[in-house]
Amino acid sequence: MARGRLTPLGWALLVIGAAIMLAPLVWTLLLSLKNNAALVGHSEAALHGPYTLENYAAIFGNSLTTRWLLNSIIVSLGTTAGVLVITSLAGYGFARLDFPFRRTLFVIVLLGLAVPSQAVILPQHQLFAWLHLHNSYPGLMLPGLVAPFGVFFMTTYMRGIPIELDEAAMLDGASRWTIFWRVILPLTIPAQSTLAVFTFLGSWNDYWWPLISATRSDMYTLTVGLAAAQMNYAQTSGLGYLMAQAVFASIPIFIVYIVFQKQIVRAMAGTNVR
Amino acid sequence: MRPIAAALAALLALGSCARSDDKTHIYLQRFFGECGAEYGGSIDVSKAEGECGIITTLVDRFNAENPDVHVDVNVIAWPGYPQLTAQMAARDPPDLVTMHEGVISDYASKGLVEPVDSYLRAAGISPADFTDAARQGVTMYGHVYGLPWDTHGGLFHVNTALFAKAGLMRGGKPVLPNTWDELFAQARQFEQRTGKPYLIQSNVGDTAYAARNLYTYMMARGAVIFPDPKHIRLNTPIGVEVATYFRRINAEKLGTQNMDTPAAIAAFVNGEGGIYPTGTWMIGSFEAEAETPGRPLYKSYAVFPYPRLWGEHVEYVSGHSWVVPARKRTAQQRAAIARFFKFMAAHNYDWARTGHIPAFKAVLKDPRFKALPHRDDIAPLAEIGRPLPSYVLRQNAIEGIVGEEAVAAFTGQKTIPQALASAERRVDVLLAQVD
Amino acid sequence: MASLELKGVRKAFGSTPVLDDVSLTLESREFIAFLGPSGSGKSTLLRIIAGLETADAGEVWLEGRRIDRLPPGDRGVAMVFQHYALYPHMSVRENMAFGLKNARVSKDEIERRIADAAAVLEIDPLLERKPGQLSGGQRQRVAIGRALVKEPKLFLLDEPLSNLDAALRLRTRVELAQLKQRVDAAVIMVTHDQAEAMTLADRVIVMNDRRIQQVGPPMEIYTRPANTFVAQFVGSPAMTLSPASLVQGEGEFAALTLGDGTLVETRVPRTSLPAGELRIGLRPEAVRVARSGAKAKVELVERLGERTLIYARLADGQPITAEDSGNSRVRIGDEVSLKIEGASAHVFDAEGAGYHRAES
Amino acid sequence: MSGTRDWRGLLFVAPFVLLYGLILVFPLLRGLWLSLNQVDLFGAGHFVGAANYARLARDPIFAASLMNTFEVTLMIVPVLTVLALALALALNRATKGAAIFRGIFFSSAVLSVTIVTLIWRFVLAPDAGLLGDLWTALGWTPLPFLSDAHLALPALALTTVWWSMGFPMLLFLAGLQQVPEDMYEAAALDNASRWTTLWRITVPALRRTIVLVVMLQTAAQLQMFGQSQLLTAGGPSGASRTAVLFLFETAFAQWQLGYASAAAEVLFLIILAVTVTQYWATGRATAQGK
Repeated sequence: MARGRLTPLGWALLVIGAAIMLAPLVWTLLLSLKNNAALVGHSEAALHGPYTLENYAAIFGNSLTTRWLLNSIIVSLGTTAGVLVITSLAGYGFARLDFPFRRTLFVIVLLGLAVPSQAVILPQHQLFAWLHLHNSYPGLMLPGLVAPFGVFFMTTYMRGIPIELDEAAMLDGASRWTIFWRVILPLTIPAQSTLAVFTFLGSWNDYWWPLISATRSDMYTLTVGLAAAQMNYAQTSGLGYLMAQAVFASIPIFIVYIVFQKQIVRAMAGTNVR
Repeated sequence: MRPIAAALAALLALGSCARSDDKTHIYLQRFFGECGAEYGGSIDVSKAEGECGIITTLVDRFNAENPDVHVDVNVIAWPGYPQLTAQMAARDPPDLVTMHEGVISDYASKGLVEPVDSYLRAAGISPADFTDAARQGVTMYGHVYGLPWDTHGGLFHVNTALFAKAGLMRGGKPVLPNTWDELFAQARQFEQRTGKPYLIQSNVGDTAYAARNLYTYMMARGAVIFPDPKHIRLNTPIGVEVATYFRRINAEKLGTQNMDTPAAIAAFVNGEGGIYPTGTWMIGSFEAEAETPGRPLYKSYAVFPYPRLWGEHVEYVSGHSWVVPARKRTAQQRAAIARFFKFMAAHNYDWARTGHIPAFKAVLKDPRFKALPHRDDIAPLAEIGRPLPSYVLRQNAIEGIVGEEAVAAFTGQKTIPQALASAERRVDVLLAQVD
Repeated sequence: MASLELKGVRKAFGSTPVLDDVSLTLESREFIAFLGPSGSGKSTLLRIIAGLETADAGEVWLEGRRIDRLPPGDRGVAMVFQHYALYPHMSVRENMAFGLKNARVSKDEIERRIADAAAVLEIDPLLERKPGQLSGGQRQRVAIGRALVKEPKLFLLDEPLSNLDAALRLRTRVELAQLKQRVDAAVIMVTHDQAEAMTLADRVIVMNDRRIQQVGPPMEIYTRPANTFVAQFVGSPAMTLSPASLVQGEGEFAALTLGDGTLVETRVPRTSLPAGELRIGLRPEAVRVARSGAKAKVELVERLGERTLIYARLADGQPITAEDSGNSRVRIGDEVSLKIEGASAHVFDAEGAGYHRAES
Repeated sequence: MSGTRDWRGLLFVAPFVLLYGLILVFPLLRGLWLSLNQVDLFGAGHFVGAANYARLARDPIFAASLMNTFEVTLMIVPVLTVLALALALALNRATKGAAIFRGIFFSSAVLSVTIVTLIWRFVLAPDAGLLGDLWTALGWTPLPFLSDAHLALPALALTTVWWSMGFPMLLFLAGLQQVPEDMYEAAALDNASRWTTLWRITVPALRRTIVLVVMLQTAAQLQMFGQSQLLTAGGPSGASRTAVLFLFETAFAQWQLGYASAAAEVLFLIILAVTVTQYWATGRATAQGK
């Protein structure tokens, strides 16, 4: 693994780099623990003196931040679950079954990889308007459910599973569905976790689509809610409160990260698809 | 896999539970900021300060006084038109929206907002009750398209303590320039005596600031900014002259450079500059500072309309109003909206405490309004205020473009003719799209 | 009643034919070996019987029931895959129970069958383990167990020993032999290892070039190869084939002279031989190093312990393989004389058809 | 699988294909159609053919936003790739310390764009920012990152590099696991210096991952939106307006849906072209490298 000792210069650079990574996070935390008035014009006050949790109390008091957090969780979990279900089914179809137009369909799916969301987001907005899907959880989830990368990734992974297992299962009298459900799917858990990590973070950090689809504040996801709060900041100089909202919004995802760090790293390793 | 599918089903069910109570819900969308933390629970309007505080308590009070109706508030980032447009495109607009009078025609011309005559009649309000400026702002195509809420425009908020130090006080009133030369002379004198910038400017992220300055001092010389509904004229000798003066202000460092609105507010409140030219909406908050002992502005705050520096004494003003987007509504919702109009009309005085000029004549004559600090100093705004011609559409988008190019001209990021010509071209192209 | 019947089975992948009009009948409880080089179509035939491939033409019957239309699960067939194909995420018990669950067999019946199979294959302690935790041999036995519990009418083994190391291979051969006794079903084993086929099978079906070359008990395949392919494929090292000409004469048996003039008096009836060119087939044990005989120059010496194989060239350049005792002193380059035992010679005609000594 | 050509296979891919058709293919075609119309968000409009594209070609604001997008991408991608590779090399060891450092450098990747811009707004703001306070404490005048035309794009780049460090680092770490151990032992036997080992063994072995990182990051940064809208609102005076922000403003602030759709198509082609050329260029390089 390691190629010789890291030089002292190497260690110094690492520590400085780590400081640069952590400084903004610590600064935000300190600001969030200060009383708003004290910060007006004197943000350096955050480096010392009385700290208070009043901003956090205010969040739980009557702000919508908790609602935005719930929305984000529902949308991200829903999208992730949906993507796992849909891409596993499609992956099994493309990897294992032969049906008319299979090759052409798969090529069309691959083309989907090259389409950036900007190319479709405006017409999508119009489509969802006709379908009255805006400001709804399905409306926020559906665009994320279309995951060509997910299908490509699942198909490639499933093709790696030895075909004899399917054949053995057929000989064991298993139907196509049982083979998928009891044999192939359990063997794709590593790929599922990789895809789950990508999809969850992608959905959690999505900003463009919720911005134009969730236009009612009780339907905002965290990203849109904090954007509104950030822009509203110009009219209410509650710097401490604003920072508290940022910290409050990042705690859950940090917890998820710390708990699932091993899986995320292993998931990343999984992406090195040949 | 099975647990994930079950979780998905549960989440969907949980999320989509509609609010089922017997109240009539009307959906109000507004800017003015989100301050639930400070004013969340209270309905005592008199104790609230500033636009955000007053509007939040007003709506909460309306909900308290009308148990059978509930106003759901959606606070959006100023000015909120991209969101409103997205909602209207999605055929799911709110029931009530705060809108600048200049922008109403955009939506009215496409039938996206309803005439409010029926609501006004139900609320017992007649257009005659509005001030001239307010009525002119909301009347178009033969109908009234909104309940006017205020008239607002730029003001010179003055730190009289620093002005005294700079020897620019006479008879208890700050000396304001009447010509551009006086402005530069007084500014230099101010900075020599106090060592602080004469002007605090929010020229970052606040396109309204630069647009307001350009419009006001072009109108003062009688310049016709919009010769017809499809064209704007800025790159004219008058336009160039105005921009040159503001360029000089920045070049000679007579004004702060890199401040956005919160930074400018903080600077003025901490007494780090002579004059902060911002809007009527800040009078309430600055007055509160001026009445708190120990604060730099304590007993040293005055406010006046933009001074006349040349030509006629006029100023670009706008006005906020409540409009009703077009959609199918139940009779109870219509009645609730009418009741909301009645309630807000009755509380226009409270809103005037922010510093805005009230939209109702009655409030202008109300002794309580007159007794409010500085109101006599800013009263002229009601006469000298001029909105842009009502035939001009997309005023908000235009203000964004004009402001962006004006700041570039004022700060020297672009040459003045280049910036003004670019503004003209971009606005003309935008207006050409309006069919 | 016949166990398995194949009628005119034909198969091609795209334009390349793989099986050419294969027909075959197996007796019940018979152990058959499909023997042939890779690419001979033996695995494809097995997969067609199992239903993992569909034949282009022909029929497959099992105990009087036509099965080539049925899905693999309903054919009453069990298969042990070359790489075992155990479900890695299931324990050994679950692996064995999976097929029975799909066939809706009752719970306790499943338990009983697993217990029996585990006892037979001595894999009781392994039942709760995952395949990943087992050795090659153990996995092999679990794979067999999975087939056993289904009590199939036909057992298919796809190169069962090819994955094992030499020592394990011998021990597993013994187990497969015992399996033959214990299972009340026909068994088909596909292999390219002729020793495996010879020791285990009741009958061997030698396949090559998309066609069955010969069907018969192991000894017949060895002693009376139907053609040159079977002759050289079975037996190691391969039989020497060298051109020879028939000596005119009236004797009952044919006598042939090799290229270098050596006379070989065979036991093959003269009358059975056709005209035209002939080749004589000699297994190494039929050619011994002796004091006199055909002269040959030694090119390679292979000492195998109990015997030594001598690879040499006759005077006319024809290669010949001879045998010598274990402690033979022959070295590369020596000139040896080879005594040919005509009685065990075989004769092949131009098309490769084999003629052998009369039935003893 | 055996040639069971039957329709049941379609059942498995049907959910995905239906969604894909409705939510990706239809809008893609619809977007193309919209770009040929002068239409506002509320549906009224008429066909204008290539007028939108012609106008785009002459629109200096669109050109400026494209230049900004390329500039910021060029600032980010190389720096990010080198830093992430260096970090992966330094932290590719099993010690506890390395694990902690890996955690730190990945931590920002879990945050969403709004939180990152919120945090960095109060790091970069000259008056209320961390850097501002630091500079004033050291007696220098704070740099107006968010309001100076020359500093706005670097501010976006700095924020994005800080934010996007995590994933490329992990991709390189994953790539390093695939480098066969014996190559290093061989290099050690030839007493290759640390530097030559890096250039002759590690980097060539990671070529495929480098291509992956560069391509993914380029495509991502070409579509930058959140940072530009929230940190600098495309300011000052459009100096940091990215192409996607131009798209948003044109559609939702100026209601020009047709014109915005045309811009979207142009952006789509640019991203496609850049990604394909990158893949082709490095593909050929890897081929020669064999």
